[in-house]
Amino acid sequence: MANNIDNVVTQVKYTAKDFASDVDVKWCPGCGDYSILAQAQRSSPEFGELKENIVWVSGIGCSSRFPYYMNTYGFHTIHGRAAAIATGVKLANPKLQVWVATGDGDMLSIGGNHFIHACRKNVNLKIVLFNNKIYGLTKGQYSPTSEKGKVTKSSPYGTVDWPFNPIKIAAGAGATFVARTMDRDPKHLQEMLTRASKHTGLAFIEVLQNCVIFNDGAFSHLTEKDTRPENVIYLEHGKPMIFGANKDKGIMLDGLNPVIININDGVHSINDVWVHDENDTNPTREFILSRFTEVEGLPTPVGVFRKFNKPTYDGDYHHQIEDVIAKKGKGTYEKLMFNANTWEVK
Amino acid sequence: MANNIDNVVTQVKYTAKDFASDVDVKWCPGCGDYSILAQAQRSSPEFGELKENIVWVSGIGCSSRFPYYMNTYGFHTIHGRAAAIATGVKLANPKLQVWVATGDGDMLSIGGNHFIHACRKNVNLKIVLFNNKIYGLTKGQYSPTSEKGKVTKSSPYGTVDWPFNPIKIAAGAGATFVARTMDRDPKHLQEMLTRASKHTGLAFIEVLQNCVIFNDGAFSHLTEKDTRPENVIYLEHGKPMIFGANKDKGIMLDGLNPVIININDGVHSINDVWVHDENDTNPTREFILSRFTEVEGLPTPVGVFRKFNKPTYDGDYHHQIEDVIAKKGKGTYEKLMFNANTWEVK
Amino acid sequence: MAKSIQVIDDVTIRFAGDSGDGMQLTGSQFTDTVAAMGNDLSTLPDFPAEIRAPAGSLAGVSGFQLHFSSSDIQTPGDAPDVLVAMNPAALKVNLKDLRPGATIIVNTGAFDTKNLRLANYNTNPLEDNSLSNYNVIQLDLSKLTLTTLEDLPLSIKEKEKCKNFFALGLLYWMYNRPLDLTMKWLETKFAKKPDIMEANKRVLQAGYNYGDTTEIFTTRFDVKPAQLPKGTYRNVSGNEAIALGFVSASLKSGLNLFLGSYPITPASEILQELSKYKNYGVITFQAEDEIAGIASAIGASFAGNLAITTTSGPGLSLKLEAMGLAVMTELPLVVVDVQRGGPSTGLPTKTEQADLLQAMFGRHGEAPVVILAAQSPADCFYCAYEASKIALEHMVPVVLLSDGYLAFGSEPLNIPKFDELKEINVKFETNPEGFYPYKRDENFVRPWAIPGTPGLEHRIGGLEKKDVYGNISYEPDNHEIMVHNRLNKVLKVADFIPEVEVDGEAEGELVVVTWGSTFGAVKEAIRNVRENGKKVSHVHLRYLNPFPKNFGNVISKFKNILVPELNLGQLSLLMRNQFNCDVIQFNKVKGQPFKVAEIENKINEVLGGTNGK
Amino acid sequence: MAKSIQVIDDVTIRFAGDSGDGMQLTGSQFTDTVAAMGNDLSTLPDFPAEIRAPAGSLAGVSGFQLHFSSSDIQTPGDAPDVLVAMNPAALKVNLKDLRPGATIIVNTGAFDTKNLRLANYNTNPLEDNSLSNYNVIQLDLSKLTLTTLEDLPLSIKEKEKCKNFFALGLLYWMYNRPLDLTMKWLETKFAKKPDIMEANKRVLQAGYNYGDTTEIFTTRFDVKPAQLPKGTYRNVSGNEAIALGFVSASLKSGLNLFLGSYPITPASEILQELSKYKNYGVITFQAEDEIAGIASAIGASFAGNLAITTTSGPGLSLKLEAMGLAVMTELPLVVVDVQRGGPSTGLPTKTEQADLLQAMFGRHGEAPVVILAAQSPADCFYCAYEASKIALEHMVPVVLLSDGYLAFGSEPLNIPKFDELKEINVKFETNPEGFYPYKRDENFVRPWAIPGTPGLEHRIGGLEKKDVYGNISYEPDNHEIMVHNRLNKVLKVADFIPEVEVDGEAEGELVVVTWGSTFGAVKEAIRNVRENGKKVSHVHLRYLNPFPKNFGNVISKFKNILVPELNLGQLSLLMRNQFNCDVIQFNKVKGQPFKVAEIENKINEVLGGTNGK
Ligand SMILES: Cc1ncc(C[n+]2csc(CCOP(=O)(O)OP(=O)(O)O)c2C)c(N)n1
Ligand SMILES: Cc1ncc(C[n+]2csc(CCOP(=O)(O)OP(=O)(O)O)c2C)c(N)n1
Ligand code: SF4
Ligand code: SF4
Ligand SMILES: [Mg+2]
Ligand SMILES: [Mg+2]
Repeated sequence: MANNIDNVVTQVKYTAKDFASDVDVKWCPGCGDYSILAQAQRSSPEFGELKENIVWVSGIGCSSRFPYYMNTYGFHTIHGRAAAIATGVKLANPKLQVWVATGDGDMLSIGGNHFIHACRKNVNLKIVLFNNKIYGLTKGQYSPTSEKGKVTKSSPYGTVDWPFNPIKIAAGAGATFVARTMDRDPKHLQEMLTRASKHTGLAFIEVLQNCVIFNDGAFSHLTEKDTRPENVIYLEHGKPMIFGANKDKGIMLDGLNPVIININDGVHSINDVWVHDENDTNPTREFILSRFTEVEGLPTPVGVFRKFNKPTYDGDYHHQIEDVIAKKGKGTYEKLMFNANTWEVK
Repeated sequence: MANNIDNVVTQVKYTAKDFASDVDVKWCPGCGDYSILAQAQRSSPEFGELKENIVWVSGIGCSSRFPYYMNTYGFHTIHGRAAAIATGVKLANPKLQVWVATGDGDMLSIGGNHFIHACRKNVNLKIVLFNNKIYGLTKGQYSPTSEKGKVTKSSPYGTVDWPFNPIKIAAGAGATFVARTMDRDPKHLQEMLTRASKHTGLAFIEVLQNCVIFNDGAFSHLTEKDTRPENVIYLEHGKPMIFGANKDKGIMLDGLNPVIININDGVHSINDVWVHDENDTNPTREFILSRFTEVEGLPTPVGVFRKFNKPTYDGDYHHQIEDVIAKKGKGTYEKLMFNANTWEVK
Repeated sequence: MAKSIQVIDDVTIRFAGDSGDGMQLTGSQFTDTVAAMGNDLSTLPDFPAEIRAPAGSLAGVSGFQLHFSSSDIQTPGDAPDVLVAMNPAALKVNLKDLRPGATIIVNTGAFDTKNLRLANYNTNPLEDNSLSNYNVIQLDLSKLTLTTLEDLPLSIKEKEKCKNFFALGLLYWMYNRPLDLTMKWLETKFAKKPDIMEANKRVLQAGYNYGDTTEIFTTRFDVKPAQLPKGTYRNVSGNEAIALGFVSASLKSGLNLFLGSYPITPASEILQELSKYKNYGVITFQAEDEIAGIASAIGASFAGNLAITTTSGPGLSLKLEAMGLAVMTELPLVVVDVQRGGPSTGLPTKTEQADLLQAMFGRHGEAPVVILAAQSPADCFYCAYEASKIALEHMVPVVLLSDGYLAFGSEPLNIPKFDELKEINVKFETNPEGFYPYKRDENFVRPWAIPGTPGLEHRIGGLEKKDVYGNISYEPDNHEIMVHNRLNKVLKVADFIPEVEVDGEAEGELVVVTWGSTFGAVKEAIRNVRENGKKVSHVHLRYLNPFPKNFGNVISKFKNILVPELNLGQLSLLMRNQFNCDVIQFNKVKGQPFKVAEIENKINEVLGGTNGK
Repeated sequence: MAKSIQVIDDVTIRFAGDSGDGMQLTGSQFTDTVAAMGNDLSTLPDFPAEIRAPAGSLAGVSGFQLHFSSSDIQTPGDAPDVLVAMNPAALKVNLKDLRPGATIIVNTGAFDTKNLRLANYNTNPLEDNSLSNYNVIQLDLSKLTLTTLEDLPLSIKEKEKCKNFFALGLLYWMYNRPLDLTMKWLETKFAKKPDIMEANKRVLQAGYNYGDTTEIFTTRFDVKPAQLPKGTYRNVSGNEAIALGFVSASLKSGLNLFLGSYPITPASEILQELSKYKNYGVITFQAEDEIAGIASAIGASFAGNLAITTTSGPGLSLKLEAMGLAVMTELPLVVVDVQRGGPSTGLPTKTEQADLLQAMFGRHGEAPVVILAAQSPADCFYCAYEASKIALEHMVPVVLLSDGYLAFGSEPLNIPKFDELKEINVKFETNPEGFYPYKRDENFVRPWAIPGTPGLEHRIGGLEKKDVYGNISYEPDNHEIMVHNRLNKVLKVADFIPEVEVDGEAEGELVVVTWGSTFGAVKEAIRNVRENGKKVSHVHLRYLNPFPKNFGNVISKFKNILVPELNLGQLSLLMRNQFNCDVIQFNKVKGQPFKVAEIENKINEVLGGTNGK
C-alpha cells in the first residue's frame, strides 16, 4: 500500500511559493502561526509528494485556518473532528499524504477522543498541534494545556485545572513519531515537518506557538535568544543531551531520575550524559523525556522524542482487503446477490 | 471541603444486603458482572459513607446497568457520558461519594475524552471499568481493548486496531489512584473498591471481567486456579514482586527493563527483586508496570499501581469559591444588580 | 395413520422461549424452508433488550414470528395462529397476542414450580382452565428430546439444547414442509461437530415423525406457493438489504464504499454485514463514536468514496453537527437511521417512526437534506441504492430512515439483474479550466474534485462560502444566495424522483397516506376493507424531502386524509405546513408496529356509516 | 466661539476602525455616558470573525453602533447619522449603510497609499468626489493625538493608540455630553499606569476642545433625556443580562447555580460573566466540549442545583442527545442557544434565528421541551429568570433562544427590586412515604429527590420507565402513556405563562407576529407606519413551546398574518401546523437583523393600497 517513501517525487521541483495559496492570511499581526505557515511552505517541497496528493485537514480555531493558506487540497472542518475526518480521507485513499493542522483546544479539548484513537490505531497521519495554551479564536479562554492557576477570560480567579502534557498523551496513546518544536525556531520547525512527512504511521508534532493577543510570551523563556539556551534542550539522535549557554550542562539519568549535571565541574563528564536514542525500543525513556516539562528545573526538550515503526491502521486495512480478494476473488454483483439461499419463481 | 475520610460513618452499621436494591438482576447467567456487583455490595459498608450520600453513575452497556442493582442513588445515563455527568454531580454537591460504573466501550471508546479529562482534572470520582474487551450489550463487536486480530461480529477477518492499555491511559492522563483487579478474585476486588473509596482524587480501577456470551475466557489464563499463579502478579505495597506457583519468580528492574528472575537459582535472590512502592513519587515505575501487559512473557499485575495526592478539581473549585466569598463577601442581589454603572430615572 | 391435509391461505406462527432456547434460529430455519417452497412471507423477531436475562424470566423471552401465504402479503401478521411456547414466561408474554382459538404448543417439561414463579403464575395455566379458548398441545419437549438422543455420547445439557429442533420438526410436519433444507444447514453448520449435527438431525426427524405417528394431530395444513412475479428470490431482513443496496450502488457507480459507523441497536447488523464484504473493497471503519463515524465518512466522501454512516436515534442526535458540515461543503453522504423507540435510550429493541422531524430539522441553521424512508425489508435494498444515487448525483447528504421493525423483519426480495439497476452517474471534475468548487450546474450541483487531481487543489470548509468561488465569505447577500442554493438543490431532487402513485381511485372520500414501515399494515388493511366493499385509496411516500411533485395535488382530491404514524404526527406536520391541508392523525407510540386490524378499524371509523363511495 | 445647540430627537452613530483601534471601547464609553444622561439607547457592535485580521484590511474592520434618543427606542438604528472612520477600510465597509447626508469623520492620517490599497480603493475617496453626498470632516487624528502628547514619556506607538479618545472627545462635544464618566473610568482602568491614563485623558479633552475651538463645526446637538419609567437603570448586553438573570434565579430559588459550558461565539460571554460570580456560589464548569457541558449540568441537576448550559448553534447540535436524557429523566435544565448564522460553522459573528426548529424537533424520538426566546438585550434578563423558574417548577428542560444581535447589543435595563421578581417554588422531596420517582402532581410534575436525602435512594436513567414507579419498562401501553405524560407536562406550562398581548386593535387587516430579536425592528416599524395613518397590530411571542393559550384565537381575528423571521420560515411552520392558518412569510437570511425600513416596506406592501382600516 501507499507509503510516502515510495512516492518520492523526482520529476517536479517545487519551491515554497508553489505551496502558497492566493487567500489573504488573516491572523493577527505577530501571531506565531505565520511562522508555522512559512516553514510548512518552505519544507513542503521536501515532503516527497506531488502537491495534488497532499491534503491538509483542520478543525476550528485560529490555527485551523491553516489549510486555506496552503496550495494543496484542504478541508477546514468542524471543531474537534479533524483527526476523525482525516482518518476517513486516508483510509479512503491511502495514496494521499494527509496532514492535520490543529490547536490545543481543537485537538486536546473537544477533539481529545479522536486524537487518542487515531494515535492508538497508528493511522498514517501527520498531526501538527499549534499549542498556544489558549483558545485564540474565541478570544481568550483557557485551554487544556493552560497552566494551573491561569487567569483568563473564563477563569478570572485562575483555573483549578491541571494541564495536559500533549507529548505524554500522544506517546501514551500510541503515536509512533513524537516531536516538539517552536514557532520561533524556523529551521528546527522545518526539519520536524520534513521528518514527520517521511514517517509511516501517526506522526505528532507539538509546536509551541505564541498567541500575541491572548497569551503573549507564554513561551518567551524558550524562544528568546537570551533565555533559550538555559531552558531548551535540543534532542539529537545519538548525541549527548547537552544544553546551557556554555554548553556545559548535561542530563544524566540517575536510575529513573533525570538530573542536571555540569560536565565541567570536574566530578562529571560528557560520558555521564544521557545519549539520546530516538529509535529506543523501550518507550520508558520517551516517557521520562515527556515529563521534563512537568518537573521544576529541567529544560524543555525539542526535537524527536521517539519514533518507531509498527503496522499502520490504513496499511493493515488495505492489506486485509487485498488478502481477502486474493482468497475469495474480487466481489461481483452476481456473487453478492445470488450467493445466499435463493429460489426461483418461474 | 468534603473529603471521604472526614465523613466516616460510625453510627450506622451496614451489611451487604443494605446495598442490594429490589430490582431483578438481568445479566446473562455466568456473567462476571455478578461478582463485581456482589463485591461492591459487600465492600460498600466499608466505604465510610451513608448510603444516601453514595451515587453510582453509569453510561450504557451491560456493565452500565450496575446502578440499578445498588441501593444507593443511581443514574444510568447515556453512552459514554458517565464521567462528565458524574463530574457535574460531584461539583454540585462535593459531599457525595460519586462512583462510576462503566465498560470498555462506554469509557474508552465513545467516552474516552470525558475519561481523560476527568483524570486530568483529578475530579474526586471512583471509576470502575468493567473491561471485558468486547461490546456486550450490542452483542459482540470489538472494543478499543480488544486484542489486534480479534475476530468479532464486526471484524470477521480480525481487527487491525491496536488496543488501548487502560491503566496507561488513566495514569498518563492524571488519575491519582490506579489499580487493576479481576471479577474472579472476590477478596481482591473488594479490597480495591474499599481502597478506592478512601482515596481523595480520581481513583481508577480496571476490573477484568468475563463476558460469557461474546468473549468467554478472555481472562481465563489469569483467573483460573491452575494458570493464575504463573500469569498474575499481585502488587503489594512494600513487598517484593514475587509470583509463580512456587513463589520463586521475581521481577527485577534491569535499568529500565523489567526482567523475570528465579530467586532460587543461586544467581539471584529475593534482594534483587523490585519492591513495589505504591506511593512512588516518580511515576516512571508506574509506567513500566502499566506496560507489563504489552510485553510478551511478563505477568499481569493486579493491585494498586500507584496512588498519590494532589489537589482535586472539585476541592480546589470549592476552595476558590470560599476564598472569593471571604474576600468579597457573599453575593447578594443588591451587589449583583446595582453594582455597575447605574442611573436613576425619577 | 393417514392424516388429512387442509389447504389454507396463510398462517402466522410465533416461536417463543428463553433467549437461550434458539428461537431466532428455529424461526429463520422455518422461514428459509417456507421461502424455498415459494410462499410469500414476512417475519419479525422480538428480542429482549437484555442479552440473556435470567432463564425463565419474563424479561428473557425471545420471539420470532413468521407469516407465510399463498398470496402477496405485507406484514408478519397481527395475531398468530400458532404459538410455540418453550416455557411459562413465553406463554405469559405472548398469550395476549394470539387469535382466539389459536393452537398453542407448550413444552410441559419447563412448567415446573420455579419457572411458573419466574413467570409470575400463581397457578399452572395448563391446569387452571385459563387456556380453554385455545387448542393447547402439551408435549414434554425436553424429555422427548432426551429420549431420542439416549444413546448419543453427549451431555444432558447438550442434548437438551436440541429441543427447539423437535418443535421445528413437528411444525414442518404440521405445515407439510420438507426437512431437507434444515438438514443441509445442520450438515454445514456442524461439519466439525458431528455429534451435535447428528443429534439435531435426529431430533428434527423425531419431531416430524411425532406428528405423523401420534394421535394428537388430526389435520395437517398446506399453504400453496404464492403467485409472485418471476425471478430469483432471496429472503432478506431490512438491515441485510440495506447492506446489499449499498454494495450494489458501489458496484454500479464504480466508487469504493466507505462506512464509518459505531454499533447501536437496531442498526449494528448493517455494519456487521458490510464488514464481510472486504473483497468488494468495502471499508468499514468502526469508529470510536458516532461523531467519528460520520466524520470519517465525510473525509472519505471528500476523498471520492461513496460514503455512508449508519446508526439509530441516539446516534443520529450525535451526528447532526457533522451533517451540517456535509450540507455546507455539499459532499455526497448517506446517513442511515434505523429508528427505535425514544426519546433518549428509550426502547432500544422496539420500533418507532419518531425521528422524521429530527432528520428534517435537527441541524442548527437552515440545513436541508434529502430524506427517504424504506417501506419494507426488501425495499431497504432499493432505498439504500437510491439514497446513494441521489447523494452522488446531487452532491447532497441524504438521510435514509428505516426502523427496528424493518431492520429485523424479513421478506423475499426479487433480486434485480445488475442491468436493471438504474445508472449512477458520477463524474469527478478533472479539468482545471474554469474550475470553481462552488460553480453549479442547472441542478444546483457543484463539481466533485477529489484530492489527487492535479491542478484542482482547493479548500472547502464549514464557514459560509462565496457563491461559485467557494472561498470564505461573510457578505450578507451572498449568505442569502447560498442558503437558497442549498435549499434549491434539495428541492430540485423532486425532478428526479418518481411521482407518488395512488393505489385505488384518484379521488374520493378517503386517502390513507403512509411513510416507512407502516406501508405493509395499511396495504393489507386497505385490501381487507375493500373486500368489505369500501372505497379507500392509499398513497405511500418513499421520498419525504422533497415530496414528490404531484403529492400535494394528489391528496387535494380527497375529502379526508388519514395519516397513520408510529409517532405523535410528524409527517402530518410536514403536510400541514406544506399543503395547508386538514389531516386526520392516527398515532401509536408503543414501540410496536400497527396491526392490520387497528388500521381497518380506524378506516371504518373515518368512513363512518359510508362506504367511501 | 459660541456654537448653537440644536435639540434633536435621536441620533445614530457608528464608530469603525481596525480591530486594534479600540472601537468597541470607544463605543461603550459613549454608551455609558449617554445612558447616564437618561437617554434611551440601543447598541450593536459588529466584529470580524478573525480576532485581528491584518491592519488596514477590509476583513479587519470592527464597528460599534449606538442609537440614543429622547423617546423609547428598540433598535440600534437602521442607518447611521454619523460615521467615525478610522481608516479607508472602515469607510469602505460602512459607507453603504449611512443615511444620505450623514456626517463622516475620517482620520486622514490613515489614508495613505498602503491602506487605500488594502481597502481596495483605486483612488482616494477623500479626493475623488465620491463622498459628495455626505458631510465629510477630515481630521488627522493620529497627528492631532501625537501633538497633544508631545511632551509625554511614551513611545509613538503608545501615543498613537490614544487616537480613538480624540474622536470620542470630539463626539462628546458634538452631542453635548460630559467627559467626566469616561475620565473616571480612565482613572480606575489605568490606576497602575499613570502615563497612559494621563495621555488618554489629555487626548479626550483635546478632542472635546477641538470641537469647541475650531471652525469646522458650527452646530452642536442635544438629545434630551427620555421619559423612561421610574427606576434604577443599567446598560446591559444580552449576554450580560442572561448571566444576571440566572444568578438572580439562583438567589431567588435558593439553589446553587451550575453552568456547564464550552466557549463558542456568540455565547462565550455568558460563561465569562458567570465565572466572575464565585462569591455567589456560582459554579462555571468549562468542560472539554459541549456534550460534557450539558452532561455535567444534567449531573448537577440530578444533585439539586439550578443547572444550565450555554452555547450557540453548533453546540446545540452536539447537545441534543443529552437533552433527550434530560427529557426522559425529567430533570430541570436550561439550555441557552445564542443563535448565529448557519448552517455548520456558518457566520459565527453574525445573527440569525434559524435554530427554532432544531430546538423544537432536534432530538430523536418524541422529546418535547419548553422554548422561550428573548426579545431584547434587557429582556434576556427576564427570560433567563423565567426559563429557570419554569425548568425548576415543572421539572423540564427549557431552551432559551437568544441570538448574536441580542448577545452583543445593549440597552438599559430598569432593574427590578428583588421582591418584584416572581417567586420560584422549589421543593425537594424528603418524605419516603409514598415516594415514587415518577409519581406526578396535577401538572404532570414528578418529585425532585436529590442524593443525600435519606430513604429516597432511587435510580433513574434514559430507558423508558414505568409510569409512577420509574423502573425500567418495555411495556407497550406504558410507553405510550409516558410519551403523553412528557408531552402533557410541557403543554401544561401554558397554564402558567402569560397570554399574548396585542399591540394595537384586537382585529383587523393585518397582524405582525414576531419572536425573538425581530421584536425591536417590528415595534419601531409599526410605530412609524401608524404615524402614517395605517392600522396594523403586533403580537410578540416570548413563549414558543407551548404557545400562549390565546395565541391561536388572537391571530384568527386578522385577515393577514405577517411573520418576519431571520430564517426561511420556522415560526411560520409551527403556526401553520398548529392553527392551520395562512401565514405571509417575510424572511431574511443575511446574518443581519431586519432594518426598520424593511419591515415598514413589507407592511405597506401587504396592506397594498389600503391603510389596514
Ligand atoms: C462545536 C463547536 N464548539 C465550539 C466552537 C467555538 N470554538 C471555535 S475555535 C475554539 C477553540 C480554539 O482553540 P484552539 O484549538 O486552541 O485554537 P487557536 O484559536 O488557539 O489556534 C472554540 C471553542 C465551535 N466553533 N464549534
Ligand atoms: C449514543 C449511543 N451509541 C451507541 C449505543 C449502543 N451501545 C450501547 S452499549 C454499547 C457498547 C457497550 O460496550 P461496553 O461499554 O464495553 O459495555 P458491556 O456491554 O461490554 O459491559 C453500545 C455501542 C448507544 N446506546 N448510544
Ligand atoms: S488570536 Fe492569537 S492565535 Fe489567534 S491569530 Fe491572533 S495571535 Fe494568533
Ligand atoms: S453479554 Fe456478556 S457482558 Fe453482557 S450480561 Fe451477557 S455475559 Fe455479561
Ligand atoms: Mg490554542
Ligand atoms: Mg465491554
